[in-house]
Amino acid sequence: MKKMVVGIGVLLCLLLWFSSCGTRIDDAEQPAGTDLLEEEKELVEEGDNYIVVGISQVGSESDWRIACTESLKSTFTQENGYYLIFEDAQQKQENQLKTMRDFILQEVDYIILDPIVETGWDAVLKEAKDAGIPVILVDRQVKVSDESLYTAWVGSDFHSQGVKAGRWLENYLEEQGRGRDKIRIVTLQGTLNSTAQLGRTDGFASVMEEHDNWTMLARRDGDFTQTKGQEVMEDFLNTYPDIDVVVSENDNMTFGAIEAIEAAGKTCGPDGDIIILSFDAGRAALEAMAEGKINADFECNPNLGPEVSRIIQKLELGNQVEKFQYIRETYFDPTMDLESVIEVRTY
Amino acid sequence: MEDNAVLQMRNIHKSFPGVKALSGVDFTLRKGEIHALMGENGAGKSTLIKVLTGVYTKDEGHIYLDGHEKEVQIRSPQEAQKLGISPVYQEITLCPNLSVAENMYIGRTPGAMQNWRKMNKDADKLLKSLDIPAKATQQLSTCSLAVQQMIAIARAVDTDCKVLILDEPTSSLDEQEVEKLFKLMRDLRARGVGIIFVTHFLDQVYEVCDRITVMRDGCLVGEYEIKDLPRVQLVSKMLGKELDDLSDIHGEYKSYEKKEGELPVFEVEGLYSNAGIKPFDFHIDKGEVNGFTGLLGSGRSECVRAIFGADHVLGGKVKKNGKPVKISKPIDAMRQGIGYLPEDRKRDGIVGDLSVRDNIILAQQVLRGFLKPYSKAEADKIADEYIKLLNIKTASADTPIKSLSGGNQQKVILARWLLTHPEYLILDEPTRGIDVGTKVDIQKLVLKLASEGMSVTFISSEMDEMLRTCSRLIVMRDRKVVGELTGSDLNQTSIMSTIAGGDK
Amino acid sequence: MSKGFGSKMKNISDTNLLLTITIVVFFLMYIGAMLFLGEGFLKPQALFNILNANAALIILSCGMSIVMITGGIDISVGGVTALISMCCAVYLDKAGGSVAVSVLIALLIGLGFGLVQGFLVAYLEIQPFIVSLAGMFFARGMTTIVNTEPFNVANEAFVALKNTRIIVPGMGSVNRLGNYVDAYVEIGVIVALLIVILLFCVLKWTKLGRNFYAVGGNSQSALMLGINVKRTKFIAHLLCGILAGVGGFVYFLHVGSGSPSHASGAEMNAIASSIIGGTMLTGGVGNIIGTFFGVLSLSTIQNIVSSAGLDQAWWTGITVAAMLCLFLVIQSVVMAARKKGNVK
Amino acid sequence: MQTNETKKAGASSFLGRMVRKQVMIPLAALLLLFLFNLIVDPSFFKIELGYNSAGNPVLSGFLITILDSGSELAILAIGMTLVTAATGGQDISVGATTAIAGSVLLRVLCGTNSRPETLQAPIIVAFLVACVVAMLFGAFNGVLVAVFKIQPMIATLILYTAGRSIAAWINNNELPVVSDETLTYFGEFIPGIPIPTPFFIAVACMIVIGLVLKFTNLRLYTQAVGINENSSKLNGLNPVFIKILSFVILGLCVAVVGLIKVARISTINYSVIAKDIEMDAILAVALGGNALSGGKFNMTASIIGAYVIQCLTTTLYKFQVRSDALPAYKAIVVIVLVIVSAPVVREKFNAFMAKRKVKEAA
Repeated sequence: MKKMVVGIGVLLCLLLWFSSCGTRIDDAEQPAGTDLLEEEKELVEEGDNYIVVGISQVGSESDWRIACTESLKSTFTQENGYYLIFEDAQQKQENQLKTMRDFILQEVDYIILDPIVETGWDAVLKEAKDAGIPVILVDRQVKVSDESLYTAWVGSDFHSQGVKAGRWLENYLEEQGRGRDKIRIVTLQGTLNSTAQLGRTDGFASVMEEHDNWTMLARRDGDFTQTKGQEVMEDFLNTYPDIDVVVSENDNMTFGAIEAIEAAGKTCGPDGDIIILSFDAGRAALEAMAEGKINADFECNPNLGPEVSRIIQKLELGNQVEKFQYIRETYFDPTMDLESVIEVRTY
Repeated sequence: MEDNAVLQMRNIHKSFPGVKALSGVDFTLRKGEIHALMGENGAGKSTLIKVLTGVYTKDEGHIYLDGHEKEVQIRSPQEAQKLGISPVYQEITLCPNLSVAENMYIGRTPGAMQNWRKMNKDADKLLKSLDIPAKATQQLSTCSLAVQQMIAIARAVDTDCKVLILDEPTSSLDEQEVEKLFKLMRDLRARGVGIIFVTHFLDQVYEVCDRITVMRDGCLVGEYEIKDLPRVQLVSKMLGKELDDLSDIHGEYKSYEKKEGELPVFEVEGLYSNAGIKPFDFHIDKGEVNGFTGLLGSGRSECVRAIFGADHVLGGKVKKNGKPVKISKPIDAMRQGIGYLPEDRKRDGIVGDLSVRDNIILAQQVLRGFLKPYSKAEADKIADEYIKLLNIKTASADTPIKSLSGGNQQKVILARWLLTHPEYLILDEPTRGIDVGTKVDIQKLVLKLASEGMSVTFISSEMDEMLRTCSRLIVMRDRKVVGELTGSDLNQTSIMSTIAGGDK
Repeated sequence: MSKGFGSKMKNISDTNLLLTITIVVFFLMYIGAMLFLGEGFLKPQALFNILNANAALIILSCGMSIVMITGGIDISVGGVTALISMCCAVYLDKAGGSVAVSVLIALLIGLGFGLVQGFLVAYLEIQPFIVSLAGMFFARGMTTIVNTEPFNVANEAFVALKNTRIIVPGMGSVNRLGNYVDAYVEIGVIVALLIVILLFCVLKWTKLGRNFYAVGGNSQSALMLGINVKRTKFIAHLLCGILAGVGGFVYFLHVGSGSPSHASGAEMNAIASSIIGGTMLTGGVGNIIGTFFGVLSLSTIQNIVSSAGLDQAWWTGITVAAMLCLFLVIQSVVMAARKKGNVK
Repeated sequence: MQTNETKKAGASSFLGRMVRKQVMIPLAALLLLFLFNLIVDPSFFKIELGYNSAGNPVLSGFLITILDSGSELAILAIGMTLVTAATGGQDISVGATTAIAGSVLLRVLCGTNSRPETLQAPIIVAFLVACVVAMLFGAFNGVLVAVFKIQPMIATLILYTAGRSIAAWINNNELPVVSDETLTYFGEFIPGIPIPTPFFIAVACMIVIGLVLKFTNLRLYTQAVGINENSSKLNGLNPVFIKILSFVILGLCVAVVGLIKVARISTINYSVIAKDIEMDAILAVALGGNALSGGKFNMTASIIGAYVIQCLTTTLYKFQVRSDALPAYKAIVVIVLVIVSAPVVREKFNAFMAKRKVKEAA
């Protein structure tokens, strides 16, 4: 037993010594030195040829997220000159922290982080900064004491989505000749206090302020889910018999709302009683639009990959980048050629 | 009484609900002797030992230690150990995953810390002094069974024991191991320890013991010096000569007439299994009742288990009506028309929670196959028929079998096999632990079945039963077939002398 | 060395044999990873990161090993950890409590689970699995009753403690900016190491520890040998509960947040670590050092799997289950082989 | 044994007679729950006929909810009862294997495209494939238990952890959505029939198992193996096979549950589908008065037990208990159940009753 304990100790020491040796060689500023093991040589070469990117993704909880992952993965390919290390954090900050530390240890060139929550990132971001690794945030934002801890953020401008929706409604009503009519609106809100909910609600509200004839009958939390959306919509229909517009802050709730409206014997869409505005513009929603059930859908673009890649290329050349980079987003309504849009839709 | 007695038990009574296990048993153990406690199953040996070691509390009687100055009450195994009474059981009651030294000292040294060095030193010293071939630091499971047994003894000895009880310590040891164990026992005897030795092996008794106490049916038969009791007499004392109303049931049934040229129903050549029996040959004719006899542990059950495929058969041939058949699992045997009533009713026979009806139809249902269950009505009819036929006393066919008495449980198992209409029925101790009336019923039934052409192998610890029912006896000793008796040889004397072997 | 190796193999105890297998497997795996995957494994900090991330698991696995050595099992540890994280987080963040009291809360919760489960298993002789399954569900349910949303703790004293780093001298490395970065471990690692050493000593050099082995080896025999089997089992579950308390707090200290989904699957990882570390499911065989290496092996293999490009989330679960299956088979094969050898 | 039995019967003859009818246990629990709801809020029993979005008549109300959502549990209880009876242990991987079965089903229905316009295979084919896969996983559990002699709960712990990951793996972690109406018939309503389809499926399963128990020896074999393995071996049974068979049957039940679960939402969520259902299924078996240590079983009681659990769940939901918090309440029920049925407790209780009787007599 005693021998064993000693043996373990010796082995552990050897392991640590060996590993620190490995790094010392690395540090000796002779990247292709003769002392290097073959494998290490390859690695160094690999490092030279490719830009090594580590991605810590939240998980794969929604279609949007999966599409986002897909976009990132298809951007950072070896053909495009990247070497990608991807880690799925399964909805846990704990895992993301661990992944980040592994990336720092591996000395990747860039870290792309889709943070699951807004807080608790100070320490690890500082470690990355100390290690000289730029961190690019995607989709969600973080709350940190020092904004210089990360290099850039790429994501959707939820506020502008809301504004876009407002403007679209404005135009649409004008075209319909209802510009002066009294318009009664209800909103199915997303999970309260989520970035998307806040942005979309505020954005739409900012347009509303300009129109005295628009009334917001009610705003209720639909939790971004279909079932909850349906429940809330049923309630709305019972309370307010004369709804003109439904603003639904994501597609899932929209589906619920459509069910509720149809169950109540009303119709919706361009030819229906109720105007429906939706956000996200997922494939299923566009199909529903093609069937004439949705008036307009405002895109929340998951194709973040190319934008992130652009930022990295700029950084590689030593250029400055903008801190907040909004992704280009559009909207869809039945006036467009929906079929061809649906065809190429990735999510 | 003797001055050098370390232990005296006087007039011990113990009964369990419905059974008188011990009635007025006396037992004396002297300093420095090896004392064999003999008797067939159910004689009361183990009850006596459990009373002595505090597992059971006696109903009546006195136990004295060190002469008769000191009467003691033994209420728990711990108390018994404190008084210097240490049992070593047949199944090793040590922990196989611990080291030898730990097994010797665990649970009986003071303090919260484990002093390995001291313990190993002490253990090595003790092992050496007892000449046990084991190292203190060895893991127990790496020792042979004999050594493990010895270590258990060493542990017992080290607790300053005066009375060492060895309950069938040799049943799983080979000859050399037994020899080692005996050497240790003799050493201990020389040190003045009184040893109670329970065994079924006669040779061993005569090799190592000084004195024998024989018990039968919960009563003391007598205490003898080893030199005063020849083997044959010992066997006859153990088996007793019970005379009851069955003296001549043979005549009631005509034995089956064997036709010319008829091959044996079953024939076995060189069969042996992983249960430790030596290869044996055996055959049985149509309508014949034969039996395996021998003391408990002689391998008689293992033989029939091998025939039935209940143990893992390692080699040998089985032929039915002259044609070879393959029997590797019980279901094979059943398909060939063999039925087997196992020795341990509770463990291998009854399915306790199931009703009498389900227990009766079980084997036949397995034979009929998965997709052909009896309907409720059929099952009821069959159950009622057999309950009536065998006179099973049960409240209804729905009663769980475990709430029946032993004899009635046995009849249910018997009914189970009769329902399969076997050509060959093996009954292993069908009469054990059941009342005399039922015993007679079962014996009569066996003869009736045989007269109808069924072949039956009947195993019993009771000689009389065997003599009454069997026309041929295969005698076993030490897991070997040592003789076969028929016709006029079928009498107590010859059986006993064959069982005893050695001196006649 | 080679001379008499066979006999040496025969004389080595089951516990030490399985321990050796574990350690050898771990070192082979780690060195293999260093050689072929390089990068992440080539700095000492890689090992320390594994320790940092798994300090809590080490502690939980220690408790699990003890229970398993006595022949029981406790699958509630993950749930208890989540409950502790949530309670402490709520207490620190919403009630503005002190760190010391939160440690106490953690220990009390662990103790509570240990007491109740130990009593039910040891004295009422209910299957440990059912008891701890109920314990697991109870703890998980309670966690969401305490608070449903995940949140980070902002309590300053706590965050300071969480960010405290213990520098390991001489193990640092120079990063690509040319700065020397110290190697460090978190406080939880120190706690875990202390517990490993402490429990190793308890199992090796105290009567209590040896009783655990005896009860697990053969509880009937242990009773005959004069050991209070019920009390021993009770203490084992109690210890496991307390260790779940400590482990729960260390986990909380590492993640710094409360969430109902915290430590999901931790019970499985703890069981897997124990088994990989050479603890037998059947009881009586096992070693805390082995458990320690079991945890390291498990997370190393997970790192290897993700470094090797199997980046999808499901691989983690499948890897753990596969490792568990593999080691169960190794155990049964090795043990069967030994038994065969002994009988002859 | 015998005397013990009679003593018990004597000690509480009335109670004994009541309890002896095993079906009484879950029925009494059900009654208790109904009574509670009747007193607190009789609207629990209200059943309404309404029309759903497709304009079909549907029944709604808490009782319908119980019948509807209890279906999965009732089906699983069937398999779980058999596994419990044969092995004396429980399968805790049913939730995870349900995820696998559902995933396979969707994979076959959707092919390589996660959003197919039309089904890539008939539902029946997909269901059969799911059945085969679920049965294979059941057999895997069974082999670990029967051949390698690992305790059932530990053996199934492997799939309990890996199952949901495997399910995600089968579909490449995509969340396929089936737009075909027919699939929803299995999880919701068939047009024109106001009673939810899962209830019919559950009834069909009950009828099937009823017929199987009537026309095969499954009950006898399983019970014999569960009560006395030695004896059943000597009676020609193959305990290994019977145990694996019980796990395979459970696998079949799991596949059916997977179909219902997937049909309910036309898609799958790997980490949530059939979550914590293993606990409920075990609870159903226990509530049915079946010994968790195996042996005799009463299928009817188990199934009623399942509906009791669902009734409890629905009642708790009605009182605004969050679904995440439910396990805590159920865990308490489990603990109370196992304590009451623990042999040690029973012995003590009987001794206590006997003492009291002696006192009364004196």
